[in-house]
Amino acid sequence: MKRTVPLMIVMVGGILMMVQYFIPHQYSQVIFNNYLEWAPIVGAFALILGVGSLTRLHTHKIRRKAQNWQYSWAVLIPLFGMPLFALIIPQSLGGGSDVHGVHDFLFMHIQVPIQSTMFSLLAFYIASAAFRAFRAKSALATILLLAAVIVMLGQVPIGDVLGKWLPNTGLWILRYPNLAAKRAIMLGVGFGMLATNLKIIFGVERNWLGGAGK
Amino acid sequence: MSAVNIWEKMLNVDRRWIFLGIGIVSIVPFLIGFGMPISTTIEVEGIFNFVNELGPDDAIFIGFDFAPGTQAENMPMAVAVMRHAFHNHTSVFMTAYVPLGKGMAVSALDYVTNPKTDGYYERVLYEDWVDYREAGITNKEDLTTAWESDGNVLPEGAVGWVFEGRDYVLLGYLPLFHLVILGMTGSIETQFPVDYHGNPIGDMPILMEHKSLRDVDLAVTTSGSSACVAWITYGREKIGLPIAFGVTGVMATDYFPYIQSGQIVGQMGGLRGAAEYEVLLKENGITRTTDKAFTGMDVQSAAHIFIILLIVMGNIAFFAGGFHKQTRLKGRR
Amino acid sequence: MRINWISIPAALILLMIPSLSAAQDSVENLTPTDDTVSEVVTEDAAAEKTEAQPAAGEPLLEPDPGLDTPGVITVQDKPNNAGDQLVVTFEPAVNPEGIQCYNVYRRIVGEVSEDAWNLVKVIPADEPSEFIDGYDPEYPIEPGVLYEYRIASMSLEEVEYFGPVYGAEIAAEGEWFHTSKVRLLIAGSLFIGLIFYYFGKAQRGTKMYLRPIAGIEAIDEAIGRATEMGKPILYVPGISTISDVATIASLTILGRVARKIAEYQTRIIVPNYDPIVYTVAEEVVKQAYLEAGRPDSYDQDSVFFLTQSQFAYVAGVNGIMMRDRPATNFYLGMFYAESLILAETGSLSGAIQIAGTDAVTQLPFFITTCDYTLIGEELYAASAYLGHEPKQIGAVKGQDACKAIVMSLITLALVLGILDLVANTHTLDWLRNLVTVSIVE
Amino acid sequence: MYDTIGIWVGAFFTLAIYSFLYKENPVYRLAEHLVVGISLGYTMVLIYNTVILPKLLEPLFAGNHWILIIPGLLGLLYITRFIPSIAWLSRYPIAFIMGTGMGIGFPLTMKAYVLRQLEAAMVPLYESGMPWYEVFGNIVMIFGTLAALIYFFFSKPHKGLFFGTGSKIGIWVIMLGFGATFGFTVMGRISLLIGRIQYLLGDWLHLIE
Repeated sequence: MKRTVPLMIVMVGGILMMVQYFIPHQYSQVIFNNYLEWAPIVGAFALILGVGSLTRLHTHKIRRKAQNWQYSWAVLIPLFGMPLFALIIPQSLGGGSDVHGVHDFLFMHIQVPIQSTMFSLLAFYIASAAFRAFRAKSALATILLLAAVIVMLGQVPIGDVLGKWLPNTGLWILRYPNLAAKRAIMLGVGFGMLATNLKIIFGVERNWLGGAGK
Repeated sequence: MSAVNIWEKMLNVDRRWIFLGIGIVSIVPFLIGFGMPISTTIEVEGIFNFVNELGPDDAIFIGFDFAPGTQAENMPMAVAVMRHAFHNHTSVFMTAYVPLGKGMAVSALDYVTNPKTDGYYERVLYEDWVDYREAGITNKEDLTTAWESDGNVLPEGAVGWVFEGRDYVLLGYLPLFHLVILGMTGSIETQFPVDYHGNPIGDMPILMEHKSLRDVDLAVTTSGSSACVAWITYGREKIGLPIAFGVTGVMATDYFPYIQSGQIVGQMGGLRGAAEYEVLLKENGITRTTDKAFTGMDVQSAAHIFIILLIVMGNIAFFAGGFHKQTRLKGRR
Repeated sequence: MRINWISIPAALILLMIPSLSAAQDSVENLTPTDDTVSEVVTEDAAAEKTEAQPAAGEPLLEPDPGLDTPGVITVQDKPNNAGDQLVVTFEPAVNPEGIQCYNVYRRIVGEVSEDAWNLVKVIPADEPSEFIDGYDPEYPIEPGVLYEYRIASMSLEEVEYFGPVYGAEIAAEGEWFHTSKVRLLIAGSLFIGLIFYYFGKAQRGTKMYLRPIAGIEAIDEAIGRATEMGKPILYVPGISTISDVATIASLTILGRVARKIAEYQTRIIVPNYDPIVYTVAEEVVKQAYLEAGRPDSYDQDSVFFLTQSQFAYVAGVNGIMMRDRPATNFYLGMFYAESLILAETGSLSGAIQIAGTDAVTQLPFFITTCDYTLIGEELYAASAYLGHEPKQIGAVKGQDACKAIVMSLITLALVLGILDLVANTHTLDWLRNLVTVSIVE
Repeated sequence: MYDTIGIWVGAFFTLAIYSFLYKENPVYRLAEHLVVGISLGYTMVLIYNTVILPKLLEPLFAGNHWILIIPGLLGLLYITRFIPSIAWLSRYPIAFIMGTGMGIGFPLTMKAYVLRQLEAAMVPLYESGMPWYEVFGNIVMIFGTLAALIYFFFSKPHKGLFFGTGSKIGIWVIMLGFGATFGFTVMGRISLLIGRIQYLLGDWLHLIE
């Protein structure tokens, strides 16, 4: 019941979908169309897991007055404020159409700038790492860095100014050796994915069951 | 003080100085502005030419398959393609593979239809042209003529009208989007009964002419994750839908095999790819000016040079200081 | 071992024979045979021939007697579908002058009301006079239902001139196998077959060879060095969930590393990003100490949950690196943008760094900053090698066999390509056709 | 007014994140926590509006789609994850999504990742009118793919002419590929910074267009 049934669901579902692909008949299509209707509904509820564990984590923090517990309010208030403002009081801040509600304000003017900026921090770290950690320690690392420098110069306008051979060499690396490497990796990863698919369908790989008791 | 110590001191410089350096290098070119020219590559031309061949009877999908984190790279691509399609009166469907992508689609549309944008399109909301729809005027040219003959004047600076439900429809996000792509190969309406405003899409002229992905001519996925591959696996391989990629620089090199194998018509890689598209738009007279991506490329040049210098200097310090002699592992490569 | 290598060319031949026959099948499918073409029934053709019906909303215009209508309509069942598509072919009008487009109408046989006719397709006059009916989700074709068609020529003034009604004698029917997917079926079966063959072999206890992976030696050496220096070891299991293959591989390697550490009596630090990965990692380390016979030296605080926010996690791990100064850092599992920040700080703290991930975009950073890097599949293989789970090794073997097939085919293509160049033949196209899967279903 | 306030708030949080470059601080911590809450809250609204309401509740209350109770209940089982004694029930919906997803993915992955790539690797080295660098490129591409595959081959030791040399060439090709990735990654990270600077200098301060 606890392990066997889920493993059976996986196996039956997996084989059914695999076989379905080769059968164009209407009965097989009916199964497939029903699945297309059901899967998003089941999948949507997975969000409960995320919301639940986040709420639990932060209420614990607040209750135990753990380090930096005050910030947990900064997670919980918008977490439940967003649905509140969107669904129950979707009123507008700027007047007029519904696009200017609190919900959209939080998304457009807090979420978007913060998330974009988070990623752009990497530009600073890359510069720092370029100086302090990217070393041509071995022949292979040297090739890597050389190719990187050529591609970096070739991709920006100044590369054209420095000499036409730079962007051309950069593009050649991208179109041929890079393609060969990526195709080999793709084929390997493809087989790896297929094998993982099979291992999960036939219950060889069971780690995904983990974390919910034996 | 021995020579080694100088190198060591140099390598251990407070990294905030380097942070400051990259900050300066990224701001100064904006204020000066070199406007260095950008040559275009066949990867981007492939997409441009494909979209350029399309007309009022055709439709494309633009997938906003990225989160705000990568909008700096993905947004200019989506905007450029959208402006190209609007210029050719090709219908545009907008979808999102990731939840936050819906917000990205909204802001892309806001940008293209914002009077502050150079060469913007004046947006007509779905409910605003209901009378024309009911009178059966849904053909693009007829609609514009009828609309203008009723006293609506194109505002100054705008280059054309776009009618919601006729020239574009914003469908938005659904979970397990790869299955949504599969479902749309049969019917778009069953997947998205309403658009993001809640208007039933079944009555929209755009949907009446393009009922499933089979009636769509191209899907451009602008993506910051492997989401773009789902369009190939579930759209291209299922019904042969042509796909074009607009991906972040980080991912761009991984997808060259798809170009060579013909699984995608082309690819815009990172800000450079977007800038190339903007250049193509300008060269072909579709827009008057280039946009944000092109402006950013000067900074990109400066920053690349700066980073290459850092790599070179770092390695000089490393080897001159003799740090490479501290061999660590036998099995190292 | 020897038997495996013989099986590969044999499998190759197996792959080729049916696909060749499939190639012929699909050619046959394209040329219609007589019995699949329906006999056409004409029904009061003469009566409707000249009847003109104005389109809705248009004023009645003088019928233009010059506008010709299309001729015979033939209907075939489209193969390889759910019985929801028909191939409709018609003879275009002999005199196409003045025709803007053809409007194709369909109704179910027996329905007589005038609104039973549905406009299912509009074909511009200059386009091919064959189309597939049933793609329109609004007017689907039901399997087993007989339909009638009639086509109108539409003039430039949008007046319709109707041609005769033709009834299809066959109804659409679903098929039980998609013939153009034969190659895919063969490739899939071959893959499944090979994987299961090696699963079986592994379970029967056959010792299978996997080449030594240099990373494993590096791991042991690095642990030894940390012991000598009396400093702890940091193990970062990546920031993905338990369903990620890389995470699973990382946890297997963690078991081995923890066991060595327990033997050497060194300290291990495992900060976690994902709560579920955390619980599993804790189990793995405890188990390793137990196996090493030192359950009492297991430190409760060595495995812990840090935070589930990417940059906060990095900040936390960096803090550990600067405070505890571990002698060795392991970064094994799935990494994203944080890889760079981790590896940079680690390299500055002077630690030996061993990384391994299948995240291609992060690998370059690991290669330039770490002492040793397991690239992509090497990580899986290393975990299979260390995990001693026979089926995992079997899977690696099975994948290798498939790679061998792919490599032989590419080599064969290379040879044939040169042959084509020298002898002016077309053998490469023939080989390519064997592995080509059609896109449109 | 709405837009102006919005841009000032956005600029404040942008600078809050950048303050982390100098030192970890309370404002940064606030921004970091806010983003976690908002993004999940946003997703909740979205899922409710796009799935739960139109695909489950509306058809159910319309009364003719009772069958949808099954996926609804199956989805609700996720909640059991929080009740330790019956937490195992949450494996059912996971198994449903996992199994069917794996099944659907199998043939499609086989097609897109393996057969298509195999077909595309079978190209002629030379066709009339090809410039030398393309011919050379094709040679590099075919032999490079083979060599890189040899590198990822685990059943034979990397010794001898075929496996030894092959894997060595393979790793060189892989390194060239990684070099390209490296260059593009740097480009990507800088682009994101450029985006933010355009926001700060343009949208906020109006110093640039």
